[in-house]
Amino acid sequence: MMKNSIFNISPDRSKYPEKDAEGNLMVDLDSQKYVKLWQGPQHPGVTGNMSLELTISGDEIIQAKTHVGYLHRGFEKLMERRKYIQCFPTCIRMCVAEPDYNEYNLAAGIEELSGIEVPEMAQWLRTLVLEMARLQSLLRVVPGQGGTFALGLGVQWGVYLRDLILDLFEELTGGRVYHMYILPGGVRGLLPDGFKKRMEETLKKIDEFVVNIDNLMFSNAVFKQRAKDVGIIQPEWIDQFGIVGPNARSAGFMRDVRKDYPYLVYDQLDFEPMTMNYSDIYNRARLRWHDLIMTVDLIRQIMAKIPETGDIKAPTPNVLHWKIPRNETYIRSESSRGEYGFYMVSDGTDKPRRINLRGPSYVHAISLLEHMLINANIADTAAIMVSLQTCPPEIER
Amino acid sequence: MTNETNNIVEDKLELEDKFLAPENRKRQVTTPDGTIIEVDPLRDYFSDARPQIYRPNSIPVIENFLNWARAESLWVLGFGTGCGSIELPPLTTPRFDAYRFGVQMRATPRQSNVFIISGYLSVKTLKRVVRSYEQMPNPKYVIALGSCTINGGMYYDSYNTINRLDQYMPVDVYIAGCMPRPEALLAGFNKLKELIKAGKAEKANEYVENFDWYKANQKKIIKDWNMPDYNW
Amino acid sequence: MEQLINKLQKSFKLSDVKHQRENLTFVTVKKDSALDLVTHCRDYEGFSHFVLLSCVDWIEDGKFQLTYLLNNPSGKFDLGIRTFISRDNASMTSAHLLWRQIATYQRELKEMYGIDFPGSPRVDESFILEGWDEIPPMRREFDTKKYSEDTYFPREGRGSNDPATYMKSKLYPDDEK
Amino acid sequence: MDFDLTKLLFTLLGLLIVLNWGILMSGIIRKIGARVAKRYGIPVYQGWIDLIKNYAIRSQITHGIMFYLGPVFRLSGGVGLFLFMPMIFGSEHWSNYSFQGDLILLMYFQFFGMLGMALGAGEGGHPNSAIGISRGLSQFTTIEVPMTLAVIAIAIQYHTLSIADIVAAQQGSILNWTVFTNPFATVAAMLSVLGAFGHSPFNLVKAPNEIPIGPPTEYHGTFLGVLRTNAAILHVIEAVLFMNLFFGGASNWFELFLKSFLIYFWSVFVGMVFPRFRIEQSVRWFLKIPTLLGIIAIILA
Repeated sequence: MMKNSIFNISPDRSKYPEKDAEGNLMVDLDSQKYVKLWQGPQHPGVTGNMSLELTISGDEIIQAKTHVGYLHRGFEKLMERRKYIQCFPTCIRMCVAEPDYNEYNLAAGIEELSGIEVPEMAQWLRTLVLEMARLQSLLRVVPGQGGTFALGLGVQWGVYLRDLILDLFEELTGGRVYHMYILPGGVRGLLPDGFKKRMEETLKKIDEFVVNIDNLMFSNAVFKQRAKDVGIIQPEWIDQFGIVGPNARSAGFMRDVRKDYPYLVYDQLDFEPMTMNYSDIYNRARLRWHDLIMTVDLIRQIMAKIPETGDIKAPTPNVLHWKIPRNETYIRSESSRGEYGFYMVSDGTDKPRRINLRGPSYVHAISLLEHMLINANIADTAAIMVSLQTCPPEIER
Repeated sequence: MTNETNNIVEDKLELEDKFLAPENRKRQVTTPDGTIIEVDPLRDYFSDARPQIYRPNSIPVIENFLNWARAESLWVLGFGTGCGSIELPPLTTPRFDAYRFGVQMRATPRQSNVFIISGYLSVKTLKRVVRSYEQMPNPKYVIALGSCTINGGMYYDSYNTINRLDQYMPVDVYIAGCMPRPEALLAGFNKLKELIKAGKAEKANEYVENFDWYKANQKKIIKDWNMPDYNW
Repeated sequence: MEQLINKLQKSFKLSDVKHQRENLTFVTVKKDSALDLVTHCRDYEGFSHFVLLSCVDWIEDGKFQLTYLLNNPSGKFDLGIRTFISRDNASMTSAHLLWRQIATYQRELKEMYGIDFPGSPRVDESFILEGWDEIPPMRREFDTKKYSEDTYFPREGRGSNDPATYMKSKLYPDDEK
Repeated sequence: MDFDLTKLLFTLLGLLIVLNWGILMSGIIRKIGARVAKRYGIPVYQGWIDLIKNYAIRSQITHGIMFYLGPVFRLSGGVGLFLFMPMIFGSEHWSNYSFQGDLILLMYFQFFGMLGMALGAGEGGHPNSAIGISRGLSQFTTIEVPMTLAVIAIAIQYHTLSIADIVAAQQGSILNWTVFTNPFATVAAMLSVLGAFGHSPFNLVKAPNEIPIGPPTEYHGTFLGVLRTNAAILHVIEAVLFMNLFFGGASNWFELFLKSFLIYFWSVFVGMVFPRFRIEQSVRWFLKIPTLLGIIAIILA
C-alpha cells in the first residue's frame, strides 16, 4: 500500500481527530467531519448477529465499538436451574458453528469433578467428532475469507462439502447440526458399518477442494492485493489482549491446546500446528488453510488407528440424583478458533452452581477488533472480522 | 399526528432519556454557515404517520397474476437473527439451492419480501426485527423458523428471549424443529407460495389492522423504546 | 506447581490451596491483596496470559466469589485466584490496566451481577442487555422462569413434562427415591 | 428532422427487443454462474418475474423529489444511449437516431444516468448510498480515461466520429475489425468495460459485505423496477457500443445477440474468479495499464 506514494493521500491522523487529556478521541458528530456508520446487526458482512458502530472520516474508521447481546439467551442462568444431564442440550447451542466442543467440555468437566475414567474407545470417538467439527467449521471459514472480498465461488464449494461432513455426522450421531453425541462417561454409539469408507470418499473430495482453493484464493493477484498488509496483529498484542488459537499462531506464538495440554488421544496422533511470523489477513487465511489440511490428515490417522470395537461408556450414577461435591475446575479444548474453555463450579447439589464459557471471540471480537479497526478502511471491516473468526453467540451466551 | 400524541411522546422521552445514545438526544447544533439550530433526532429523522392498509387489486385476474409473480420471486432479507441462520448458507449453495424456486437473498429490508426469523429472538434483537419488518414494503411475509419462535422451545424459561413470535408480528408460516433442516425450510417456502397464490398471505394488512395491539405487546417488553412507533 | 505456591505463600496469605490437576491450582486470597497477587504473577512468575474473570454467587454465605484465572504459556499451567467480596454493595478494584480484555469482563460482571468496578472503561454502558430494569439477572435470587412467564406470554397448551419424572419413568422405572 | 412514424415505431420495437434480450442475457449469465458453482441456478425467466414483482409492490416510501427523479434520470440515460446507437449495420430501420458525431454524445450519456442516480440516492439519506455513490463516481471517472483514449484513437484511425461510419469501415473481412487493426485501443477499452459493467473486481459500488446494495439501498418497489429495467437496457447497449467500435458491428439481430452476449460474458468471466478491489486500488489499476495502452494506441494512430 505504501509503494505508490503518488496516490497515497491518507491524512496524518496523529493530530486529527483531536484527543483530550486522557487520550480519548474528541469526535463531534455535529461538525460534519465524521459520519456514524452502523454495520449490523442486519448486514451481510458481519459474522452472525452482532453490530459494529463505526465513526468514519472519509473511508477511514477512526473509532469502532462492538455491540453484542443480540443473541443473549442466558445459558449460564438456565444451566444453573437444570440437572447436569439436562445441561447437554442447552450448552451445545452456545456456539452453533461448532457445537461439539461445548458437549466435550461439559462432559469432561463433569467427569473430572466426579472422578470418572472414560474408556479408550470413547476417547477415540470423541476425538473423531471434535476433529470433524473442526473440519466442517474450517470448510466454511477458509473460503469465507474470500467471500468477504466477493469471491463467492469458494464459499459455494466449501459449504457444499460441509454438507457432506454434516451427512456423516448425521450417520454417526443422528443429528445434523446439534449432535449430543458425547455424554458424561463416554459417547452414545459406535461407528456405523462402512463409515470409514464413506469418510474416505468425502476426504478425497476435500483434498481436491484444498488444491482448488489454493488456486482460487492464494494464487489470486487481487486477493493478495486485498489481504496482504491489512489487519495486522502485532506480536506484543498476544499477551496484552489474550489472543489464542490460529490468530496467535499466525503471529509466531505456539498456542494450541492439543499440543500444550494434550487431552483425549491427541498425544497418540502425529501433527504439528503451523506458526507464522507475520499476522495479516492473508497469512491468517493461509494458516487456516493449513489447519484444514492438517485436520483432514488427523481424521485419516484417527480412522487408521481407531479400535474396531470396545467399551464406549463408563458406568455413571443415576443421572437424576447425580450430585457432585463442591469443587471447581477449568476445562479447555482447542476449537477451530482457539482455546475454548469451561469454568465449572459445583456445589454438592444435582445442578451446577456456575458454568462460565470462555470463548476465543470474547477477546477477538471486542477488545481486539475495536483496536484493529482503528485507521482501517471500511471496505476491510468485514475481512478483518472474518479473519479473526469471530462467533457472536459465544460472547454473549 | 395530533398535538395530544406529541405530548405523550415527549413525556416518554424524558423518562427514557437514560437509555438514549448521545447522538439521539436533543441538542443545539451549529451549522456550517454559523446559525444555531436545535436538533431532535428522534423527531426529525422519522415520520410519525401511522401505517396504511393496502387493499389487493379489485380485479381477481390481475391480482392472481400479481400474486403469482410475488410467489415466484421471494426476496429474503439477509438477517440471521438466531442460530437457524447457520442453515441459510446451505440453502444458497449446491446441496439445496433455493435459487431454483426463485428465492434470493437481499441485504436491505426495503427490497425484501420475506423475513425469515431464524430462531429465538432476544429482546434486543426483537427491537431491530420490528424496525426491519416495518421497513419492508407491503406485501411482506414472515417465516418463523424453529420451535423457539412458536412457544419458546429450549428457552421457555429464559429471561431474555420471547416465547411467542405471533404476539409481536403476524407470522405466515411456522417451521417446527430445533433446528429445522434445510429441506423443512424449502417446504416452508413452498407452503408460503401456496398461500400467496391463494391470496391468503395478507398478514401485512393484518398487522396494520391490529397495530395498537401489536405495539402494546412490543412496548411491554422493549423497555427502552426510543424509536418512532412506525418505522417507515 | 508446589514450589510456586510455596514461594507465593511467603509474600501473600494464601488459603484454601487446591491442586485440582497437575497443571491447575486454585488459591484463595483476601480481597485487598488479590490484585497484588495477580500483578505479581503476571510480572514475575510468567503468567502472561489472562484466561478469564468469572463470578460465582454464593448467596447462602452472602458472598460473591471472583475468580481470576491466569495461564503460564511457557510452564503450561494455570493458577486460579479466588477472592470473596460481600454481596451488598459489591465492588472490586478494577484491573483493566493489567490486560486489555479485562474491561470487557468487568463490564459483563457489572451488568450480570451488579458488581461495580470503579474506573473501568465503559463499565456503566450496557453490554448485553438493553433497557434492563430488574435486578441483575445472574444473581441467584432472580427467578428467570417466573420472569419469563410474567413477561413473554407463554403459549397456552404448551405441554411440558417435568424432566425428572419423565426421565425416571423412561430410564429408571424401578428407582424408588 | 421530419417526423417519421415508422422510424419511431421501429425504435420502440428495438427498445423492447433490447430490454427483453437484456433480461434474458442476465438470466443466462446467472445460470452459467450457478453452474460454475455446481448449482442448478435460477430459472432463466426469473428476471421477468422479478420485474413484475417489483412493479407489483404496493407501498412506496419516498424521501423527496430527487428520490423520484433518480431512477428516471438513470432510465433516461439508458434509453438515451439506445436512441443514438445504430443497432444493425446497413439497416435503415434499426439504426435509430444515430447521426454524425454521435460517439461524443454517447460518451456523455454514459455519465448522465450515473449523475442522476447520485442525486436521487443521495436524497435517500442512507450512508451506504452516499458512500456507494462517491465510490461509483470516482471509479467511473477513471474508467472514462482509458475508454476515451481508446475512442480518440479510433476516431483518429477512421477519421470520423460517427459510429455508423466506424462500423462501415470494419466491414468486408474479419481482419478489418478494430480488434485486429488497432489492438491496443481494443485491449484498453475491453479492460475498461470490466469497470463499466460493474462485476467484480470492480463491483465496489454495490459491494455486499462492505456497503450492501450501495446507491439503490433505499430504492424499492417501482423505483427498483425502473432501475432494473434500465440495467437490462444499459448492459446490452454498452455491449453493442463495444461491438460496433471494435468487433465489426452486427448485420442482423442474431449476430448482435451473440456478440453482445460474448462481450458481456467476458466481464462476468473475469468477475467469477477475481475478488473485489478497494476503491483506491481500482482507481490506481485503471490509471495504470489500460491508460498506458490507450496512450500507446493514440501514439500509434
